Amino acid sequence: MVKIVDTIDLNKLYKDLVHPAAGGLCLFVGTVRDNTESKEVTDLFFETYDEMAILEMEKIRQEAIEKWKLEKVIMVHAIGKKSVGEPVVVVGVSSAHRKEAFPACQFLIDELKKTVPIWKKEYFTDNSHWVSPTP
Amino acid sequence: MVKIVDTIDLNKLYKDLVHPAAGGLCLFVGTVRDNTESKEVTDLFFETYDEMAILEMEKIRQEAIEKWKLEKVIMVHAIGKKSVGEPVVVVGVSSAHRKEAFPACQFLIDELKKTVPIWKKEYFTDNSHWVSPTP
Amino acid sequence: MVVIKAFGQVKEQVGMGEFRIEEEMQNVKSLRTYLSDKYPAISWSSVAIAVNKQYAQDQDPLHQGDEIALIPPVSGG
Amino acid sequence: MVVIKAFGQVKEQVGMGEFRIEEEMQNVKSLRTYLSDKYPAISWSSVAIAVNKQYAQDQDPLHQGDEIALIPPVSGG
Repeated sequence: MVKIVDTIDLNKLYKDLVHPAAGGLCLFVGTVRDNTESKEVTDLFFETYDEMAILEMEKIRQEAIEKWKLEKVIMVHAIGKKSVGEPVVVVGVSSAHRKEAFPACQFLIDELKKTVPIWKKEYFTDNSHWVSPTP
Repeated sequence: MVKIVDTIDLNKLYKDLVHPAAGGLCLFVGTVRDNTESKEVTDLFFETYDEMAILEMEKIRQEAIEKWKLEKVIMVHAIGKKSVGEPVVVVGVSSAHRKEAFPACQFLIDELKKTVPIWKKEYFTDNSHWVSPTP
Repeated sequence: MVVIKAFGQVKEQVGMGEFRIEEEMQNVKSLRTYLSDKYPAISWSSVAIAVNKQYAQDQDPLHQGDEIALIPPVSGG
Repeated sequence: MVVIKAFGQVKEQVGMGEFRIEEEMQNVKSLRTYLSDKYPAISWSSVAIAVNKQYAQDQDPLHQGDEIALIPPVSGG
């Protein structure tokens, strides 16, 4: 399941991810940090190219399913304005054995940050800018 | 925070784990699997030596804090009867950068399974037994 | 005619989230040349171009009605 | 006198979750010998012993009122 949402509810996502054949699940939740390169961040704003973001997330999801033995894989990104401490992205996998879960989950978030057309604007106390990740 | 609980609520645990200086958090959730060595499992029952389990989890938590740069670390285990698909354990960390989060979270669950005095009884359709992990 | 969607920083720089180009464009490279001429202030080398929701290369052809997206460095997560 | 708590499989095998031993025990090893004699059916080599909520070694001394726990292989998570 891949989705763009307004708000993230972990208990709901748990239900999407749990599977009778899975002994465990690994989740990564990206949250809004209060600083970037020592500047104080007040809010973030996320914008996406929805339809393409879904397609790119689905590609990553399929790649993970090919690389590891997984039961379920979810990728959910929030859009709009988010404040410090709020969840903005959740990726997660369930698998029979936990050995697969950790690298698979890390792969999802690493790839999401590389290719999925989502953009983040950082708001500071005095100004704002679109984030351009340094490679 | 380390805790023995009756039921696990991920949205509550998120609040315990999130930190303004953390950009992300990694969670591992252990769930009840429907089979073990190809026998069908109907339920699990968890018993703990509460006070010692808390002490052992706190040791693991401190070790993780020494090994990685983490903001918060939680270990929560449920007790009592749990059915297929229910969460039984959650370990998680929050950190400024996600690179630390994955190995730290895996360390928590690996160590928990080695030393924390918690026991699992598996119920099958016809009988039950206490699980004795093969090393 | 192609439809162009712009996002993030590029959207702010061109001043709109969606516009059309009526001129015929042979391929992605011709589009890049057109955009560089029209918006010289944007550093196009860091902007990816998607055609019909797939990342595209310079030599990929463009067709009437294609949905083009101007994709500045992504920063999700 | 020491208080003994038993858990999991061992609790079922000794038939109770808590009991006392009135005999003086010098150390964990003496306790192991005592338990092996009293409950020969239990495979004591796989049972860890905790004294006052800490894993203990054979040579660790026991004192009046210590809280002992019999810890079969753990299987949490």
